[in-house]
Amino acid sequence: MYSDKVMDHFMNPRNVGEIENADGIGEVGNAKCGDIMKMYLKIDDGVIVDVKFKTFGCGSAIATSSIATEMIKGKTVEEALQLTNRAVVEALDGLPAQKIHCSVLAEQAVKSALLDYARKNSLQLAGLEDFDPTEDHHHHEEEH
Amino acid sequence: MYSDKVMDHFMNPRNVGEIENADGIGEVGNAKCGDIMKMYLKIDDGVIVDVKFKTFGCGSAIATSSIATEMIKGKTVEEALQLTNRAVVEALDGLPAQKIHCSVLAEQAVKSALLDYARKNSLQLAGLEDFDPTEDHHHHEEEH
Amino acid sequence: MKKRVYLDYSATTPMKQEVLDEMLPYFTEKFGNPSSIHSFGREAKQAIDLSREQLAKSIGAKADEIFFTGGGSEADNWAIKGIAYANRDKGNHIITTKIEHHAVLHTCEYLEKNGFEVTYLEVDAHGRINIDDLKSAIKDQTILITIMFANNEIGTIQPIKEIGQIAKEKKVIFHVDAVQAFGNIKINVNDLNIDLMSLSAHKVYGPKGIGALYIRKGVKIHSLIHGGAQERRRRAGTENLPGIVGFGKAAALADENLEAHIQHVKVLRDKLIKGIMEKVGYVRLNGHPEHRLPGNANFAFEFIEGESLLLSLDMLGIAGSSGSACTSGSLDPSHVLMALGLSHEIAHGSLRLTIGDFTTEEDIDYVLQELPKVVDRLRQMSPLYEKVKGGQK
Amino acid sequence: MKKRVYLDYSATTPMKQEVLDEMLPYFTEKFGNPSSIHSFGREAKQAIDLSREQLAKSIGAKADEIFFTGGGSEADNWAIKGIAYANRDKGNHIITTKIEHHAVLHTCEYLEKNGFEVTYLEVDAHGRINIDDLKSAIKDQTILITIMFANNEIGTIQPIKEIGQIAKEKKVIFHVDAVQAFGNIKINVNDLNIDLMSLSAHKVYGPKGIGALYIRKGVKIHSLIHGGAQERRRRAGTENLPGIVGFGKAAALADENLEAHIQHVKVLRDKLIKGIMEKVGYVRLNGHPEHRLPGNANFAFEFIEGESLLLSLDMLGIAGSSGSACTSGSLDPSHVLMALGLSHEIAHGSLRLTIGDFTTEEDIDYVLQELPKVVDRLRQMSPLYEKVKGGQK
Ligand SMILES: Cc1ncc(COP(=O)(O)O)c(C=O)c1O
Ligand SMILES: Cc1ncc(COP(=O)(O)O)c(C=O)c1O
Repeated sequence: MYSDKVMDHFMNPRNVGEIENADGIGEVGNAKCGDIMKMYLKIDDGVIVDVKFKTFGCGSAIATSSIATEMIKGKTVEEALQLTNRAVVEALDGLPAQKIHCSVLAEQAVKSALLDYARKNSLQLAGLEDFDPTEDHHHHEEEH
Repeated sequence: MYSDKVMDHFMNPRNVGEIENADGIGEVGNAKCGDIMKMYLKIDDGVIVDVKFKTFGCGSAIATSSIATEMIKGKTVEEALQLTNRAVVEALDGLPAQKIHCSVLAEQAVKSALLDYARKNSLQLAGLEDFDPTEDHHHHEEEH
Repeated sequence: MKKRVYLDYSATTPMKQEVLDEMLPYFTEKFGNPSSIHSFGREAKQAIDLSREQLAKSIGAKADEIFFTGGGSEADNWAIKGIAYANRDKGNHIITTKIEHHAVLHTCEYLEKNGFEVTYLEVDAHGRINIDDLKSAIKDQTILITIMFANNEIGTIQPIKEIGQIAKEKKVIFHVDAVQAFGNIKINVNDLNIDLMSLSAHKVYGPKGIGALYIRKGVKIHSLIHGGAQERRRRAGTENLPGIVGFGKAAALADENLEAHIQHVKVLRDKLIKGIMEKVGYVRLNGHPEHRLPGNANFAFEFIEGESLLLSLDMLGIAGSSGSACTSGSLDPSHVLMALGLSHEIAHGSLRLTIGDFTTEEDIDYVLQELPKVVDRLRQMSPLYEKVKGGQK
Repeated sequence: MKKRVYLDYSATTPMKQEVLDEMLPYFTEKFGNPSSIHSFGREAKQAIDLSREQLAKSIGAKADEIFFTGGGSEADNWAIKGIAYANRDKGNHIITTKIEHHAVLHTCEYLEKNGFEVTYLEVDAHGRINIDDLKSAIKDQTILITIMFANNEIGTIQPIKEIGQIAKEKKVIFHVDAVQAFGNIKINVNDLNIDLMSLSAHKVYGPKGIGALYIRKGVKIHSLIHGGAQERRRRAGTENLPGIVGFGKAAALADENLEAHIQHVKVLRDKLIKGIMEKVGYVRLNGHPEHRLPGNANFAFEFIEGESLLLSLDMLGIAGSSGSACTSGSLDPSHVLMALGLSHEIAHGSLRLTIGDFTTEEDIDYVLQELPKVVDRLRQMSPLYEKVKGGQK
């Protein structure tokens, strides 16, 4: 069902935890759908120097959270904003069709944390203008 | 499916053949239904001294013809008239439900031959008043 | 080899060796078509007759009231559609429950699209229907009550005897999906006033792909599969000879060993439940505390999600299920758990462990040793658990 | 041991040892439910995926166009009812033939009672339909053409490619019952423009109780068995895992060995026909001389009746059939033989001998030695034969 990469990130998730006094915190998903992702960013000079996550959800929700944190750690805020759910899926060597929504959630969690950071710092980040972290991508993505 | 008795009478039918100048000949059934029984009687002094049959039909048609000839051979005409399909079935240790009609046919073949004998000899035989050898018992009996 | 602990007997069971031994000759040697009149056909026919008797005996029915099908789902579909269409002139109302297997629910939904009306009875927090609800749901147009004997997810057993009594009084046909109950509860269709009953072999150590529908003599039903004259003209198709032979044997074994089976699985199940309740916090048992299948345990672990729990257990060689096997992969929590009134959050964190004849005490010990660690690991990752630890809950 | 010569391969076949070997692990070891996400479930799922591919390959289809069923009859019922109800808004007319298997005929008759109109095409003396009849039967309301590839009794093969061409031009869905043709004729669903096709494993040395329906991608169809999400939500029920594995293997073997199989059975079949024609008088071959299944021989022996012929052969260890297996025991001669225009008398005297991979030349020699004697014995008992001998005919 899942690739080895997914299983690896599920069983040995990177960057689990919280960051005290994080510069940006994002939380997406809801218990109804069975996935909640919370992401914490430590940002220094426009660079993501640390990132942690906590996820309630299925195996792929945990794996996508984990790999997303790896993919943005050490990147600039602008680079992190480029992260797409597609890139997450590819980095995991694919996801089953009905689990694609997890990758969308991971992308949203990152963006949501970056939005929080932007708001706190009164920044305008290109690419977040239209982003609404409360929007439910779930039921569109799940159709297959 | 069939009892040993049926199989015995089917594989080793008694009294197969024809009788030249028979005193009574009866033929019942038709090719449409897949069974035709023809029975020949030699009657001396009111006693069936010889009986032969020819049958086109299934295993039980042959077996019922065979046992019916055995059951009436040596009997008086009056005794032979008492032969019922039920007695034929019992003598064969039973027949499958959808084959009961064969026993009816055997009874009819005997009666039909006796009727022919009666007619040829202008006799009134008790029990044959209402007997119509062309009547089709088939599709009533087969219902189960 | 890696340790493998199978605790998913409600999804399917391994076949018993005795069952396989019984079936083996019918694949390559005694392979005749039971409808053929030659010796190959007759020996096949005899085997089927015997199996039909074994099955009939195990539920207190007559052999000619047993009709073999391709499985439990076919039996459910046949019973419900067959009764509905055969009794369309009498009425169009069907009563069932919210927690039936999908083979019943989706069939009822299909009938709703085709002119039938269906009442889905609620269940209480333990999964049982209320008898008064049933009584008041029955109306003049009611032609069928279809209620499962025991639920596949939470193991809850319905008050079938009382339902049967009511159905009989009200002259409504009563169908029971006994796929999970069979082999776990003594069933007598006459004592319980059951008119039709669905069974499936693979839940009782028999082969997959074979089931049966018990149809009480005299009950009018349409066929689902038309064609040849097999199964006394009611279910067409060359008989699954080895499957039927295996089902007969499995039913006979289930009947013989019923007491011992119940005892064996219950002891282990109770040990499992007790152990988990002691070792893990924020956990509850789904389903009825007493009226439940002897081998069924269904836990709701708060703050974590079922699939990640399953996957983690699978990595340790422990096979369980969340929701029913059929719906896993879906994103919605099981309709059964929702019907109990559980919140989505709790329903998502459910784990079904079902115990069977091959389960050992070591298996349970292993689960009791590993499961709490897995739950803890996932909770440490969960943003919901944070709040509890932080005293926010 | 008594000699046993099985010549009823069209009724059912013995399973090949290779097929059984493939199935065996899936009964007691790899017994998981393919819908389960744990390792037991995943290994089951993989086995099913492989089997689906084997089957797809053998008919030139894609794996996701194959749906497993409980047999050929279920596949026929599903195809016909499923298409009929899914296309009810487009029309209510179905075209079939008079010589279909009962799984098709009785399903059509059932639909006739439920608002559909069915045209039953006549066949010629050899059992083939007339293409012009088909063309003129198609009307605006025609939603389905269902015609068998090859007939189970007389072995006649229909002009499927031409029918497929017409169906495509007229945009009518085309279902083919290929239960008898599969494994005996190379079939490519795309070349032949087939939209749906029924298959059954037990006719090709696979297990009983498992079949498949090929459904071309994009074809709209209702389910026959509702419930769980198995078979991409189209056919509910826990998969018959060993059955599916066996079917896949049987299909792969049939595909690999097709040429050799055809050659083997044809040589023996031709020898049988030639021998009987030489040795027995008043006999004819039913079915088409060329367009027929390679292993099928169907004789009409005048003056005698089929069942007594079968029984007599059975006593000699020779297993054949008269009519189809499903209808034996019935008193009416087969609808197929009647459709050829045979008289009742002739139709009643028919014997089908079907040859398969395990048939040997000695088997045929034995039949050629015994059958003429049996025919003669029965004729000596027959009042119809009398007349011929006496020169009355
Ligand atoms: C042409 C044809 N169609 C359908 C069937 C039905 O297949 P099954 O017996 O597997 O249900 C058969 C054989 O019985 C057949 O010969
Ligand atoms: C309660 C219940 N009903 C019906 C079924 C369907 O049986 P099968 O999978 O044999 O079609 C199942 C199991 O899957 C079940 O648990």
